[in-house]
Amino acid sequence: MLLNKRAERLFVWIFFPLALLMPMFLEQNEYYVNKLTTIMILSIFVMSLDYLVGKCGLITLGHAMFYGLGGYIFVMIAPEYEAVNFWIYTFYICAISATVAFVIGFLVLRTNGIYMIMITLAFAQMTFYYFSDSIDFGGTDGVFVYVKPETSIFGLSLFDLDNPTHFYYLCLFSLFNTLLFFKVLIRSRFGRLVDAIHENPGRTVALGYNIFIYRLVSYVVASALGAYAGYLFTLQYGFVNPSMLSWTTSGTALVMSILGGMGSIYGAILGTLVYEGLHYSLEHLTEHWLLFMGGLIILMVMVFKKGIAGFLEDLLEKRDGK
Amino acid sequence: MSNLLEVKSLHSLYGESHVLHGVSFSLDSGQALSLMGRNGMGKTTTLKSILGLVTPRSGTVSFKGENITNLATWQRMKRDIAYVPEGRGMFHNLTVKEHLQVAARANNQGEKIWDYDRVLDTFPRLKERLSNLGTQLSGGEQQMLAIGRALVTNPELLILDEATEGLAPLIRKEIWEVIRTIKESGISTIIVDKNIQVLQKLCDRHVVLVKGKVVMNLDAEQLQSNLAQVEGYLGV
Amino acid sequence: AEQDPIKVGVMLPFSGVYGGLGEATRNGLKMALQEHAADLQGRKIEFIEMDTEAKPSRAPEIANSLLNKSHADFIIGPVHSGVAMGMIKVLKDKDTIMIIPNAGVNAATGPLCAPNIFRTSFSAWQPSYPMGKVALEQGFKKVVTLSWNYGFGQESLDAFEESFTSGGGEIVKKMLVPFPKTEFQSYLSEIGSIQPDAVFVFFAGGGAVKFVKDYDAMGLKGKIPLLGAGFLTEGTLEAQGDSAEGILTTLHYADPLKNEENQTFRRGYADKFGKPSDLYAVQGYDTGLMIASAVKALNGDISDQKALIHALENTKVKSPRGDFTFSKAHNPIQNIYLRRVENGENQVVKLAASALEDPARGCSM
Amino acid sequence: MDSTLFIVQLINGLQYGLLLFLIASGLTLVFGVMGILNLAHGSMFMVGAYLAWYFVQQTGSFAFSAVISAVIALLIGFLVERTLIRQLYRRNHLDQVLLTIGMIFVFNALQGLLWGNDPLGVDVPQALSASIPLAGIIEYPVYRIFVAVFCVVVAGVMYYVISKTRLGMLIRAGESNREMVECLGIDISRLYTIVFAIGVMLSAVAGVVAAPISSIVPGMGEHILITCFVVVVIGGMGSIKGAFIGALMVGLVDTFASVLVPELSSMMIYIFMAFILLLKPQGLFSS
Amino acid sequence: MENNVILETEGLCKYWGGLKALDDLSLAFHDNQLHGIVGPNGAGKSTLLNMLCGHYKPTSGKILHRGESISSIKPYEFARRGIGRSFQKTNIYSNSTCLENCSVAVQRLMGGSFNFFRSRYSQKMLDEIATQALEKVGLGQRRDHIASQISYGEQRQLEIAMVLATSPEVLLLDEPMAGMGHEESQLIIDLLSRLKKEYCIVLVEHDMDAIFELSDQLTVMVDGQHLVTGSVDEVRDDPRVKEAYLGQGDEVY
Ligand SMILES: Nc1ncnc2c1ncn2[C@@H]1O[C@H](COP(=O)(O)OP(=O)(O)OP(=O)(O)O)[C@@H](O)[C@H]1O
Ligand SMILES: Nc1ncnc2c1ncn2[C@@H]1O[C@H](COP(=O)(O)OP(=O)(O)OP(=O)(O)O)[C@@H](O)[C@H]1O
Ligand SMILES: [Mg+2]
Ligand SMILES: [Mg+2]
Repeated sequence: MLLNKRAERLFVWIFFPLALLMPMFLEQNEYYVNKLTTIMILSIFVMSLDYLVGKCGLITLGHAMFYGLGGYIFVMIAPEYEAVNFWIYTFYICAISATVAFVIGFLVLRTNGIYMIMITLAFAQMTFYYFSDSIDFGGTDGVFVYVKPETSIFGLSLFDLDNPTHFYYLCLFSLFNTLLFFKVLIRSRFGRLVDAIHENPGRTVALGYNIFIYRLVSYVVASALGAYAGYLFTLQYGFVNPSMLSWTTSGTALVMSILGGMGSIYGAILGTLVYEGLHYSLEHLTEHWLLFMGGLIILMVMVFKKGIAGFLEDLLEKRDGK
Repeated sequence: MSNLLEVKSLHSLYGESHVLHGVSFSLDSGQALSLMGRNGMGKTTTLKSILGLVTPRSGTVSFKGENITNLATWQRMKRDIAYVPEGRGMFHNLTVKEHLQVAARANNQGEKIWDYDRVLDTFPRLKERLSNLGTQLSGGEQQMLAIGRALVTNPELLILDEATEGLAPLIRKEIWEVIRTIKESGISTIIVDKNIQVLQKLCDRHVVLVKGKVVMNLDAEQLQSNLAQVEGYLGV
Repeated sequence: AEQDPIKVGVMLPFSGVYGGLGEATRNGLKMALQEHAADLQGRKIEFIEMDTEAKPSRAPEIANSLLNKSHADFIIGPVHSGVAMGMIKVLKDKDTIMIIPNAGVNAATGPLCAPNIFRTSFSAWQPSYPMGKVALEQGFKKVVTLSWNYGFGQESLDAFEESFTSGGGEIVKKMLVPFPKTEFQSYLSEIGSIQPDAVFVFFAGGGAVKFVKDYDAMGLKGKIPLLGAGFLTEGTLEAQGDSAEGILTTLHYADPLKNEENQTFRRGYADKFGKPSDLYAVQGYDTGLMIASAVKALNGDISDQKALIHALENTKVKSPRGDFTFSKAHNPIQNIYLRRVENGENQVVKLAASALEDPARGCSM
Repeated sequence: MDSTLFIVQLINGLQYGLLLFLIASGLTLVFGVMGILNLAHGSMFMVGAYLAWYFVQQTGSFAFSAVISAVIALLIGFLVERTLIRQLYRRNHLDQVLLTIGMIFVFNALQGLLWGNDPLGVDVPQALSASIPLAGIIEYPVYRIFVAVFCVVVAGVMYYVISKTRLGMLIRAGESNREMVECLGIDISRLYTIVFAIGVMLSAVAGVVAAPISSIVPGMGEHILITCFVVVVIGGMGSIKGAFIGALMVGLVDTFASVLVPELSSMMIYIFMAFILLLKPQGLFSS
Repeated sequence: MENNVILETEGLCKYWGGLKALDDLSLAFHDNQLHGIVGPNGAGKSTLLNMLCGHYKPTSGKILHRGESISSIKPYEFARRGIGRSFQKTNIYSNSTCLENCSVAVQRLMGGSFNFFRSRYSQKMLDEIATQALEKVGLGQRRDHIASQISYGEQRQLEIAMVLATSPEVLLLDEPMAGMGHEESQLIIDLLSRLKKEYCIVLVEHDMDAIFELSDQLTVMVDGQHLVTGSVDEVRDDPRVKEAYLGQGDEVY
């Protein structure tokens, strides 16, 4: 079974159909469609991080580097005034960031634990400063992207990225595929090794596996997906800024993923939804939203021992037990 | 002889799995008690329940007539109990010397029978390794250190969980020798070990556990006469 | 439609480093609109306030919410230049008016200028450019420039350099400090060993406090004159204490300006909010004035965007900083004052440039 | 660079390094030695600076402010450990990340509420406000020298306590195996409360001491936080000596980078850290 | 005996700082034999085993596998050459079931570890081999239990099952019987006496009954140095061995 927890099935079965129908209710209000799109994009990003941190045990504080790179690579390689193809650029961006991840992974994966957190942070900070110091890319002010790619495959144009609803569906579709991809990956034999390496790396070496390679592959895959999310984010508003690469972006994603339930993958969506939802509603309620946000986060750490996903799982299990 | 430790109908669980089903026994001061049973019968769990490392769902533990069931682990240990855990419980960031220094203290009577030097005299091997970290020792050395660390607290009750595991025969003998001396100096012990011959000679009481229940609780003579049955329980 | 309130979206930082600026701007804005309630032709104002947290990556989303969810008629913001870029991306040529009450990024009224984008503050170029001439007048030949390495800072240094070198001055060294680092010892030591005629800096907020105090502590104060874009001594003088005495800065405003608008404004602000007003309050205030006068000019009917833009373009703002008008690129054409810190206040020395217009390079409007 | 300037920059670097150590000292204790990932460390630094400002405003005495701020920080640390951190020892390190990020939010919000968002400054205490001439026209403030000395003292005391005393051994042992420490009859949770509170106090004291030579602004804690982690990690977890040397190295690298390779100076400490960790994946002095 | 030498050490040394944990050791391990290694605590037995499986790098000296020097290959390549080991300190995947523990081991031989899409549960054969390994050590009934929830002794059994599941040709066992009950020990002894007909086994153990019963060759080490190698009887009666390791008289004091 692909979705092996009840809570997980329940969530997927409720979330995706609902998300599919959502734009119908929001038609008159483009803002909400855009907001939800941003949440989907963030969820993809958080999910790729969740896989790395929760599943592979590779804690990184530099994941935003790839999120930002997704945007900046597009700025670098896209011609300024020509139409480009979305799918081809998706491929380019994933391939280039995967290559970057391969090189960096080669270096950072030699360390572990807190040292790995710090060395990933170091690389992210270097990229951050590279872009915020560089005049060509607008420095701290960021740059605009003037092209919106067209989306035809073999001459068949399915949707229009300028249309927020279409873009929404593209992001939802991407999110669903990301979830599916990770779920299949985790269930696969490769996934078995990911689990094994996470739990006991030393033992896995003794069984004859070159764990470095498996980690590297995971790192590359997750980084490419993180870059894809950044690419989508850039396309949404056509704006790239170094703050996409900052450590606080990584930190916030980490918070969302922990909140959702580390390693549960679908928890990434939960965490992002809850965090963004709280942020949104508190911000509209009170000027002192920061205080309440902080308080609620603290409360949630105390209550949800294994994140929201874990909490739901326990809840359902308990009900089943009785 | 007064009653030192009394365990009454302990029930302990790990999550949902019920491991101890009403374990009771008692130990007089100065006595040595052996806790026997096959793997997974609940010996370690019994010890941990006595020490408060596992919180029993019900049952009481009394030490010197005082009910200690609701005390924190450290409060129980302060009453001069020492523990050599299964798996040795080394500190990976302390040296051998520091292991002993950090644990050393006089007991509640103010006695300091076991101190740093005496431990090193007993285990000369450790003397050569003073600056090694706890986890940079061989298995046996770790075991010696764990025992030494328990001894320097000058306990009244010493609890040993498989303390001779991984020791060379010669050292093993020494350890038994040490335990005998300890016992003779009036310290009580609870020993979990698989060497029934030794236990037979050393211990005054023998408790056999099967699936979390005490199936036999014998004194030395009774063990003699029921040896076959006990061995049956242990699968010897 | 005329009875509906006018919706004013406010996109300012209310928390964090820039929180103070956001608050002052908002206060000024509200004060102006209250004072001129009569000009609004009976229309009420509805404020929708959003905290940008000074995070550029959130800017498009918030701007989007004000545009598409709240359907704001005016969107006021931001403080931070990066945020401004994100906002402009969303709001450029849209059916709303964006008025920037602070962010100085040149591009906003340069290459990115648009009919619906206005600025009531300044371009980064404006306050610093006149300082070049001032430095030359003072007889400085060799100057070291220093700023945080970010857009606004670099643009300020460039503007200074432009006028200073064209008048024959020489920049002996340009130092860029990584943002937001505030450990200045090594830079100050180097300045001490170069011993230039003067130092021109751009810093604001906490960095300005720290820099000025360190400059003094390293013994440079009084030996090498310190020049700066006015932000160096705005809202920071109290924290800087004696260390700030004697610093020369150029800016489009000074608290002690003698004109009447300024006097009443300052009194009114202090009464209303219980604390002294500042530059940012003035900029917010002027934004409010501008809205009020346009609404008045149109008799309350702001539904025609072309007309509204036209009205705004032709507004002459009677500002506490002195009257100003708008350039083609929608940036203020305003006076720049030379100020010297004396007894903890930015005393006006003279007019450094009158009715200075930003060159609006790259704007094709 | 001529030789006097070189020496001056060397002094700057060392002095900055010492200051960094002081700021990182609380983190070294709480994170390096006790193993609690406290991201709110920077917030406590900020709180210390704001408290110092507040009490100097109220009383005019820097020394008094320092003491009272330290006491308040101690109490905060005590409360936070008792009510929050304590729940998390048995849980994942990442839960500590979440918790302490929540705490950062709360502290930032409170700072805004209590003290507003304008930049503030504390004057150098009168007794230490002199400067001594150094080279050319450059003078060196006595207060910075005082700070440097103070840092060395803090470093010395910390080193002694952690590596030589029984208390230090217990703290280290607790990081390795809490249960076993308890089995030695030690009330580990009380010990950890105290040590955590002291760690928090150190962070706040660093804020107090740094207040006169830094600007007190919202978010000052987050800016310094990452640098503190860099310091602790370069030195190697759990090593006071490492943190000390790490701090000095970071101070020197940062200072000289800003003079010699200004284009790279923003990245230099990260390049340096990456370099160290690639050579020694466990930091310089890891046990 | 004319069994092939599979694994060999030549002048192997391991120094920890100034400490010579292993000093100039030359030994040969043969196919289809069980080679016992005993010695006082700290003699360097675990160190030796750790080097034979690539966990530590020798300070000097060589390790030969079928005549080929393998001192400098990567740790995981040792296992791929068929050198499997169990750990002295239990080292398993404690949050997984016993079956899963062994499946990881089996999967290396079956391949597919880079297959992203094929379900790990889809291959019956893999499960079967893993189950067989569990049954061999007598853990058949614990197949679906989570490893952390079985008793210490059982975990030790699992440890061996995992090595077996990798189908090694050399088995390096470090105190596999430590902490096991009598019955389980006996089970392992029986198991090993069967296995040694097919494998080259190196056994470090302090349980003398087991060692004497099982060993074809017995090496005694003291303080990192080789003391004597020979058949059980030769070694048992060697006075040096008695003095250094066994002590006089019986096992029971
Ligand atoms: N942490 C745990 N979680 C769940 N179950 C556990 C845990 N620890 C032990 N058990 C179970 O409790 C039972 C008793 O275990 P315990 O360790 O007390 O046995 P033991 O008699 O000490 O065995 P051994 O001789 O192997 O050490 C075992 O069946 C074991 O599976
Ligand atoms: N990482 C290390 N650093 C320093 N010394 C070490 C390290 N590991 C082991 N030693 C020392 O090397 C010696 C040999 O250890 P080893 O573990 O090989 O002994 P052993 O023969 O397996 O003993 P035992 O029977 O007690 O397990 C011991 O004295 C030990 O203290
Ligand atoms: Mg046990
Ligand atoms: Mg060993």
